[in-house]
Amino acid sequence: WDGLQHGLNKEQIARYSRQIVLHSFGVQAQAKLCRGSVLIVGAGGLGSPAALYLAAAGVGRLGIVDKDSVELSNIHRQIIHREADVGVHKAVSAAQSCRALNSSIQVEVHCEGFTPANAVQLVRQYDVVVDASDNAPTRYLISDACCAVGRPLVSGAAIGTDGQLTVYCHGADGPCYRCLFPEAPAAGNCARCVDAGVLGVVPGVIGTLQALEAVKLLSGIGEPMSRRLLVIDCAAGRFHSVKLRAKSASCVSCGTSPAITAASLPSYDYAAFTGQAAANDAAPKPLQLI
Amino acid sequence: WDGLQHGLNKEQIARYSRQIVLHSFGVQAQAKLCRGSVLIVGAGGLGSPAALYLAAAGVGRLGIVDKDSVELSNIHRQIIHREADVGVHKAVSAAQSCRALNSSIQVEVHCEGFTPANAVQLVRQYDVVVDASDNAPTRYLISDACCAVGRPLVSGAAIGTDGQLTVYCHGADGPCYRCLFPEAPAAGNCARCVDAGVLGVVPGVIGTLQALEAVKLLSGIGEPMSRRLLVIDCAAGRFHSVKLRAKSASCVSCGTSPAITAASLPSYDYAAFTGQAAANDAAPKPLQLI
Amino acid sequence: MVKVRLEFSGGLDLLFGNQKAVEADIPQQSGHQLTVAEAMAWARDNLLTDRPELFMKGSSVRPGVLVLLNDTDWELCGELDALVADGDRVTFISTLHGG
Amino acid sequence: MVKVRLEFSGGLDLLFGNQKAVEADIPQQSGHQLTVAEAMAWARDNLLTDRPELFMKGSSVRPGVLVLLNDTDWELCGELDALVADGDRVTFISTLHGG
Ligand SMILES: [Zn+2]
Ligand SMILES: [Zn+2]
Repeated sequence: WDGLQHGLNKEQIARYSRQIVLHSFGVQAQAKLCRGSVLIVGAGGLGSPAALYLAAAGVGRLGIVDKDSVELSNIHRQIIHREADVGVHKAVSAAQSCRALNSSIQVEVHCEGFTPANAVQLVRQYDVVVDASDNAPTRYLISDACCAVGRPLVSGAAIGTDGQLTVYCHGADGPCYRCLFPEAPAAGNCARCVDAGVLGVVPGVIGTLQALEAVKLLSGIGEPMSRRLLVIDCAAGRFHSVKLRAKSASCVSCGTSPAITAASLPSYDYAAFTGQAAANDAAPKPLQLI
Repeated sequence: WDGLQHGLNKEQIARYSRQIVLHSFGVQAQAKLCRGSVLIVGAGGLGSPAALYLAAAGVGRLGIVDKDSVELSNIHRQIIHREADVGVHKAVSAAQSCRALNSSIQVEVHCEGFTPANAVQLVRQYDVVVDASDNAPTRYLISDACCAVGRPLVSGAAIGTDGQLTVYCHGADGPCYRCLFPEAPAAGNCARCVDAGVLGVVPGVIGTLQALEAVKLLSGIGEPMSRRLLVIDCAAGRFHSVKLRAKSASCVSCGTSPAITAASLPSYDYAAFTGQAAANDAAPKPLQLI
Repeated sequence: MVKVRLEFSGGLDLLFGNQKAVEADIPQQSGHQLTVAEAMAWARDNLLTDRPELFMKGSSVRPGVLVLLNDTDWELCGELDALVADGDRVTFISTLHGG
Repeated sequence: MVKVRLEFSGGLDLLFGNQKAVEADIPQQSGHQLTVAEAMAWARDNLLTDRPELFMKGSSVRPGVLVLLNDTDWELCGELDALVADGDRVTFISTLHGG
């Protein structure tokens, strides 16, 4: 009965039937998802919907990276975790939710966080990378590792009521993060959700769109957001897509003679380059309201 | 310590601290969410993220309406349900996930579905209504009930790789569904997800945006999508917002002398008007792939 | 000839050979400006590849289709009689019911 | 005077009195067309309400800010020397890191 050589079993056909009957998607695209793998860096506000929708869609192997534990103040936006998971490692909690949604896929947890020491080796194991991190040094690190190993990168970010989405390191001319921002912003210019706040549903929108882009990249269906930046203003209800530069031949990461390679990346000093350590949303100061 | 008279307790302040520190949102907007209520009609592809994000955001009381049970073929897009919930009533399963996320809110289940007999009485109990249904007769019914009782309606829809979002029945000039579409489309023009298929993440994007609109309506923050229709093409990665007409004085539902009122609505024949019964995604024909 | 961009969304693209947008040169009667009604009829007669009843009903659009002129609901521009000039966009969006 | 729409996104609006867009009339030197560099300096001198170092560094934009001319990355239009005409939009977007 597998005359189309898609390699899906009967349970998979039943489970994904609503995507398979879709003419513009179909069984071959679903089979690519089921054979594909995605690394999600960060199991927070962006990673929550990204991981859930990729698990539900049937991506064969998901890797989830984090290093923090769930806190109550995360849950207003990090819907992959439940109250009962407070104190549990985020990657473990997220993996558990993905498996409960879809036991037929493989979910791998990486609890040590994403570091210069493990970045290249982690990225190498997956087809597509989702940047669901929350700080500038990690964003440069993820982009560099994707350049070094040659993986497309779905990048999302959110703060306040603003969100941004793009795909880096894709195709012949897609830029990387450093092509756009060769010089890191000063540490004082980098607002974090823990300080500036974020409306919970904003990373929800962006993270879900990150899952969409990963599905498009894996399945080969649709036009990925390469060389385009989607900018959303959730308060105004404005969605705006702008055209980005091509990759730069002189980029230290993805140019014709890159200084940052798989070999040199582990010794690159991201804290010095960005002037800040990889931060996280853990251990907030208690909020004082008079 | 409640000098700002927001009425939030210490646990709420800790839980929602990332929204409260956000200048453009703050403690008063959070307090409005915590005092507010939303009715979600449909615990499927749209209702899944809508319910999760509204529960996480701290909406004080959520009502979830459905009449079907979870099937395996739902889960590729209906991420509020888990494999273990197959066979469980969708409203019950969804409520369970919302409570696991946030035990401090009230979640009410309405298992009989949304019908002309119960529509007015259900809508009356909530501040905002989310149309997360999947068929034309139910969409007219929800809009009529919101007109009759005077509630803003967040309407979302998705099929294939297309999605649409708008807010009906809002403010002085916001139109209702009938203002835009006074005559129902022929039954043959209404594709359903079960037949035409849907990429799972597409209702994910729209449902998350429905939660955003409900948050904006309840909190009074931002500009709701009234008199605007957001059209998304997920394959192309296009987001487009268009300008809609004002409400019509001659509308049978929201006009100056409406024919459809709280009293007359229960006897209105929606099946005859739309030429179809309220369908659902249950009991699909087994998908045959040669 | 009037240069008009015709756009089809919400499944209507399936009726137009899977095209989501067509740059059209639509002939106009001399001395008259092109109307949305004429642009619509031209699209039906020249571009439609499938089942015209899913696009029009009589001389207007079928129920459940929203018509926009330059991203604005045609109800705000004069509906069938709205005038279409060079560079304008006419969009047809089928309302969706799925979820 | 050149009529330009200046847009601020990703938190930069906070530096411009919470305005996300300003319709500006920017004076130009006679015989010269306005450049993005001049529009940016004008915005800093006339609109900025707070901490100029969060907007510019030297005579260009600070690291981490993307500049667009009519929705296109300025790198594709000539960066600081790109010419700005009546009706153009210049957008400044701060890259976000949160999640
Ligand atoms: Zn590069
Ligand atoms: Zn009406």
